[in-house]
Amino acid sequence: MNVDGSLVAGLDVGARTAKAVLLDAEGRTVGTGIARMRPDFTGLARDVLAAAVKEAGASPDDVAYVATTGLGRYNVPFRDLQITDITAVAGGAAHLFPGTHCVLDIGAQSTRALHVLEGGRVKEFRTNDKCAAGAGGFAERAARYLEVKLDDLGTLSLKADSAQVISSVCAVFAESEIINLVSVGQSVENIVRGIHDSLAQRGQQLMKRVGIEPEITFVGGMALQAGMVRALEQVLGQSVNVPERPELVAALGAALLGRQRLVRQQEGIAA
Amino acid sequence: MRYAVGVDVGSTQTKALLLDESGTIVARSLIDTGAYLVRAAERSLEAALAEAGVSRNDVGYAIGTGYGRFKVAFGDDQVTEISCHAKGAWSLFPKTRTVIDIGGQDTKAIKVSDRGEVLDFAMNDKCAAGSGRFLSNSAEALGLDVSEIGARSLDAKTPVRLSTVCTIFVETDILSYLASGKKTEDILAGVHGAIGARTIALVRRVGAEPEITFTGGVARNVGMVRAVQEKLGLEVNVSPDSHYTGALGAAVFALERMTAAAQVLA
Amino acid sequence: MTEHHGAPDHDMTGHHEAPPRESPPAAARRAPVETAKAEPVHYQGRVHELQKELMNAYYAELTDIAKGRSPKKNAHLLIAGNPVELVRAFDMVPVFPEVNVLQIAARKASLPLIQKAEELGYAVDNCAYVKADVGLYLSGYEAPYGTVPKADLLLCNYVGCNVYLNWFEHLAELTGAPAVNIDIPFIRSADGEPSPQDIAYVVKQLEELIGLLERTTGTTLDWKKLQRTVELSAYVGEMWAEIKALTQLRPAPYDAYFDSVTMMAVLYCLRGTEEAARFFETAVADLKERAALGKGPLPEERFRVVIEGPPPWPFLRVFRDMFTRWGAVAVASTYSTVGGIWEFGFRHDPQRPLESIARHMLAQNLCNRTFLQRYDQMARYVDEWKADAIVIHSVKSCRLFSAGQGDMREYFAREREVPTLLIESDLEDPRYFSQAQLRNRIDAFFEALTQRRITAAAAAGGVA
Amino acid sequence: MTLTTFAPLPVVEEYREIVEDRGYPTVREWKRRTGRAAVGSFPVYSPVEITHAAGMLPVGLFGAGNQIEMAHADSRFQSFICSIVKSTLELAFVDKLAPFDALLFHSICDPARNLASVMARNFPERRAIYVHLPQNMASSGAAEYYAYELRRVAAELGAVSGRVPSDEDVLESIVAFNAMRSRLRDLYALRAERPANLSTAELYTLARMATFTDPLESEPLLADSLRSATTRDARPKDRIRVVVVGSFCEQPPLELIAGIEESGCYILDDDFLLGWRLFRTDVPVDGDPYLALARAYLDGSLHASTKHDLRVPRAAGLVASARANRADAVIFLGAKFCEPGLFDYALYRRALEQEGIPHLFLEFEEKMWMYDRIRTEVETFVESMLFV
Ligand SMILES: Nc1ncnc2c1ncn2[C@@H]1O[C@H](COP(=O)(O)OP(=O)(O)O)[C@@H](O)[C@H]1O
Ligand SMILES: Nc1ncnc2c1ncn2[C@@H]1O[C@H](COP(=O)(O)OP(=O)(O)O)[C@@H](O)[C@H]1O
Ligand code: SF4
Ligand code: SF4
Ligand code: SF4
Repeated sequence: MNVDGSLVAGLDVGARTAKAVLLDAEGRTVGTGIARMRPDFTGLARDVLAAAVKEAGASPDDVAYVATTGLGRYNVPFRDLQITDITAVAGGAAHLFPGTHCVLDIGAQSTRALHVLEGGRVKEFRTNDKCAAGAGGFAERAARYLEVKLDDLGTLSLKADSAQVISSVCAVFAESEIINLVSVGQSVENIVRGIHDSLAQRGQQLMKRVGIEPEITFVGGMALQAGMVRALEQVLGQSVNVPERPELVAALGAALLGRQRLVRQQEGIAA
Repeated sequence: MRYAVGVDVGSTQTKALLLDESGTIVARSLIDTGAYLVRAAERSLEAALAEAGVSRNDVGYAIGTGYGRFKVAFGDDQVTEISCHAKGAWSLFPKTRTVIDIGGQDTKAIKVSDRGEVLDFAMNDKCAAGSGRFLSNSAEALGLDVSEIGARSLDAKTPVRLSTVCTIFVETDILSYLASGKKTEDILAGVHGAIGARTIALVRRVGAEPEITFTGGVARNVGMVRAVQEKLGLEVNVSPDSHYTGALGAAVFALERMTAAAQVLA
Repeated sequence: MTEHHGAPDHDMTGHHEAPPRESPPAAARRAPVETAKAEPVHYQGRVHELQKELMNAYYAELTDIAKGRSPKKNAHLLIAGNPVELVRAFDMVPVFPEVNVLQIAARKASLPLIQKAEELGYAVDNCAYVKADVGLYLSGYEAPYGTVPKADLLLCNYVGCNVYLNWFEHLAELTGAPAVNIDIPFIRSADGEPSPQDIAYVVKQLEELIGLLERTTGTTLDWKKLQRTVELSAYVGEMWAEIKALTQLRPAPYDAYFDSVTMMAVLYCLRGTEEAARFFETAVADLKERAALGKGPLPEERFRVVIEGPPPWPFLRVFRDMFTRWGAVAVASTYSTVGGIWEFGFRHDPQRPLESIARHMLAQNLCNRTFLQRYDQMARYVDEWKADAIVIHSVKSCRLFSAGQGDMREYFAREREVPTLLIESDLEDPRYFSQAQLRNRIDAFFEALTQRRITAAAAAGGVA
Repeated sequence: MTLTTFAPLPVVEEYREIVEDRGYPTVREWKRRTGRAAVGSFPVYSPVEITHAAGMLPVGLFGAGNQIEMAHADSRFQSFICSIVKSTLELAFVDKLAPFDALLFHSICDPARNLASVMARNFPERRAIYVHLPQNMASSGAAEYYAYELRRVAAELGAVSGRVPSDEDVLESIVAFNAMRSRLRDLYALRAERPANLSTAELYTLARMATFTDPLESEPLLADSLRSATTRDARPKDRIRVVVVGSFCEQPPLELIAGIEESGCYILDDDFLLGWRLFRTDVPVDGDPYLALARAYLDGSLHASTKHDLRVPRAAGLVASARANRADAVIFLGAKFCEPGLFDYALYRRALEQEGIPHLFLEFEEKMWMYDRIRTEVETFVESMLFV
């Protein structure tokens, strides 16, 4: 493998987890890392980076450039560049699916809709910055209530026969609604379907605010759930792109932008 | 011996409590409510009966309370937790005139008469901000258990101020604080302070007449107790049974009905 | 062990379980369930049928106009203190966006419209009436009950509610229809009366409005016709006041919150017409007959309450049931005075039509009066209608009604010692209705009232 | 990151802390010095000339910022009511409004109107005066009526100060405010012209100073700052040029304003503290002063979200400002739960889309302490315009 000191790392120090993506000189992903959040952001960033380096079979010295994103982007002292996660997500999504015009990103605590131009430039975006249910954390808790594993959540809703409506705007009360549904004897499948539908509708509402235009790329940890993807496609009435590792798109975007910078720097030096 | 039962199916936890004919507490149980309310009620009753070694046939009267009160299938009647907390607090501390109850989704301030009746009450509005869930979400964001955060918050030197009491967005706030290098205990003190302030605003609506009794699951949290006392400038009663106050109140109502019925029959 | 409560509810908040029992501890037996099993007899008389007929005809006319089958011009205007008499005098048909959207909400169809508006950039926190109306416009004004015509004139009667101004400003931009604001100075005098300058200013604007209506319709005002519409308003006002006085009786013959709504639709949409006059003649007769028979809306009137705030239209039935279960009847409501306050003596004056319309707009409706004047109005209800308690239904959409209701609660509960309950939801947006929460608060409130009544009765009866 | 690379403005330095001090130290000092009374004016616009003419100091009441914890007002106004309404009431509960002998409220929105009532009930000792601002700009009766309303307010204020102003008093106050406003207009023009010379955080501090200072005293301070800022030798940075709109009533914390600039924006126009500079030109000082003020409000004032002039759409005004200032974008910075502001956003959005002007929607609360979320959004926005 070509690891001659020209690897670029993208670190997404996010809400629930921190993620790393390592790119080689050709821009291929050679390593990834993921770890649960903890108060010590710097150490955490080091750990996920180390994991990615290890997976790539490289040594830390081979990392030439580190670009950070996410809430803790300023907390990584060894970074070369920091960008916001919205810019990063747009860059990552547009790289994976060059026809992307719209991105929906549902993470643990935030839902974001982006309208992007060619090349991944953000035209407009909206986040669920207030009173709102509708991010992955809600699905996680619901899984706990319903006593199903997070990994199973994604496929359960595909088996639903009658979707239930969850309409509350507050996640706390949405949970009461779920309990309500359980108590009237609704099946877990139908309830999970209701959760996915409600998240999809919220996502759609947000997307409408930035203008829906295909292709649509769905990223963030919630895109791991097949039922969620289907619910989204149904409310949108069109198919969406889903990356293989949707939760890593922000880290990837950061790495790509980092790589661009690095190349520019090197060209600058060469010139 | 016949027993009176109170079951409080709360939004977070389900509590059951058994009183004997003399009004002595003979058993309590506490389980997570989850989504299956009928089962939660059933299991908490079973647990309490087992602890007391009492058979189901010896239950004379059972009252359900809490959000899931209509799911207490074996209950003879239902009473709202507002009446039950008032009654329970009054039976623990007969001089109680004001009750502060902080549960999972609701915070309540209740004004009670010298007979334990509700005279007035105020609850948080539609928004769940500032309830027990806020505390448990905060604990989760910090990777701690909800039972440890109270004590931890007492170590704070320079408490932070939170910019939200929204149960959902507090997590982001906490992470921002962590990102800016704030200490866990200072953040926790901020969390407790924020809830304390909201609680006091609620108490003011009914008037903070002593004695004040603090009930509900959050009363187990020493940090909250301190935050409330400091903000009120008054001592508050906290019973080791605070978490069971609603169930106790329900059981007291049950006992009253049971003995009244016995008199009628006699 | 005791018997179980039958089959599980169909809802955790369930309205199928046995209703609450007034089982005083001292008389505790396994209380028989018979009293409460009986179906609540909501008032469903001739008034309901006649109302339906009239409203159908009204919307049929609107649809005709919208579809170009009628040459009549229309004006959109708002409920609170409006100059509908002038509009009618020109043979124009008034369109009331509030009535349109509340009917959609009552049919549980408001959410998609609200969301449509939110897509345009309206905030979650904006008044949902406006959003639903904007959404309705964007859907081609096709409503389940008919088609709403696009406005020939947007006549914004700025009576208290500042959102009115935004609303019509937005409609003007969206639809391109001509718009005018009638600026009604808020009542800010200590005695609650308008000043001569206030009246002169409004009359001046009404005169200007006449000019505008003449241009819009291409006709000149027939002063006699205006006097007749004003006279009809006065006549209807008289009967409405009579109807309102009936709930002072015990039991109240109808519910002054839930049942009033039926009559308000006619009062607002058809005021100033002969049909409205006939309708109210029937209503007075009908309700008086019920009153004479001692009939109320419930089998037993256990609590008399004053309700403040608009109803949650998407869940009206469920909401009403929460009170019915406790035998609570509204004997007065502030909501029924949004369009005008007639119960304290105001009548339009056909001899001075413009001045009396101005007075109505300025001071004789709930919205243009101060919050403290509303307290006084409610206090009068409590005293003169002999209410046991106040229920404040705080709606998120409507800050005109709700901003500061915490203080209102404080005033009544603490200073006047009237048991007061404050609950929250919304009048149009179903997302803000949390059934379990509302139910819990309402139950607790009446539970406490019941408990205190028992104690008081025991004290009075002298426990032997 | 520092705001400027050159010497700070002395007036800004002096007032930086004071603008956020809810002890109102300078107001107390003025009262001691002059032995006269002070009147608090709730936003957006207040007829300050009348207060001044009645011998009192008009002071802008902009809530409590992030300075106090809500303990009483939360129970009077619900969670969906904007912060300034609650915090202003809270200030009264914790006796911070003691320096004010009367309060003025205006017909700007429903919560502010109801606040006037709640304030009056809870604090009857401090007269609360409600001013009706006309909304039918086209009526031939509006000017006369509003002049009457101003005379009514003058009489009420006169009852507080013990001196009902004469027409000459009002004219004199108009002259004083004309001069002060004219300096503010100059400062705004300077910033629009050379934003590197005067940061918005500085301008804001100066304008805020003017909201609690006698215009006779603030005018020279503003003039002084204008001179110093004009002579600064500043190199423009690589930033996007924006117009900020939406904060016409509740005010964002100063750190937030600075944060928006630091995230890469030059703010060229805004509607902060709008009421104190509402008039586009000097109010004429011949003839009936009340009528002159009324006409200035009806026909010669800036766009405000609480003024509904069907003759000239606000959105068109915003577009015009963006064009005139050669702005790259518009940032809508609205107060959470502020109904008039949120309504306007929908109108603005429509107009900006039509005009192809990029825009960003942000919500703030005066009581906020952390700006991470907002800064991230601004940074992203800037990145989207500068990057790639
Ligand atoms: N293995 C999985 N199966 C299903 N859902 C998952 C899985 N992993 C994560 N999720 C969902 O994705 C969310 C986390 O998304 P992510 O984009 O990683 O969040 P953030 O970047 O905000 O930390 C979780 O809350 C959960 O709902
Ligand atoms: N051991 C404990 N220490 C501190 N706090 C606790 C403990 N157990 C529960 N709590 C708090 O109590 C809350 C639940 O209170 P509870 O009165 O049972 O609510 P509900 O009746 O709504 O279920 C939890 O959200 C948590 O914050
Ligand atoms: S309603 Fe729920 S999501 Fe909204 S602010 Fe309150 S706690 Fe947060
Ligand atoms: S704020 Fe209230 S009065 Fe105004 S339009 Fe909305 S619902 Fe009607
Ligand atoms: S911030 Fe908005 S809603 Fe609040 S008082 Fe000001 S104008 Fe009214």
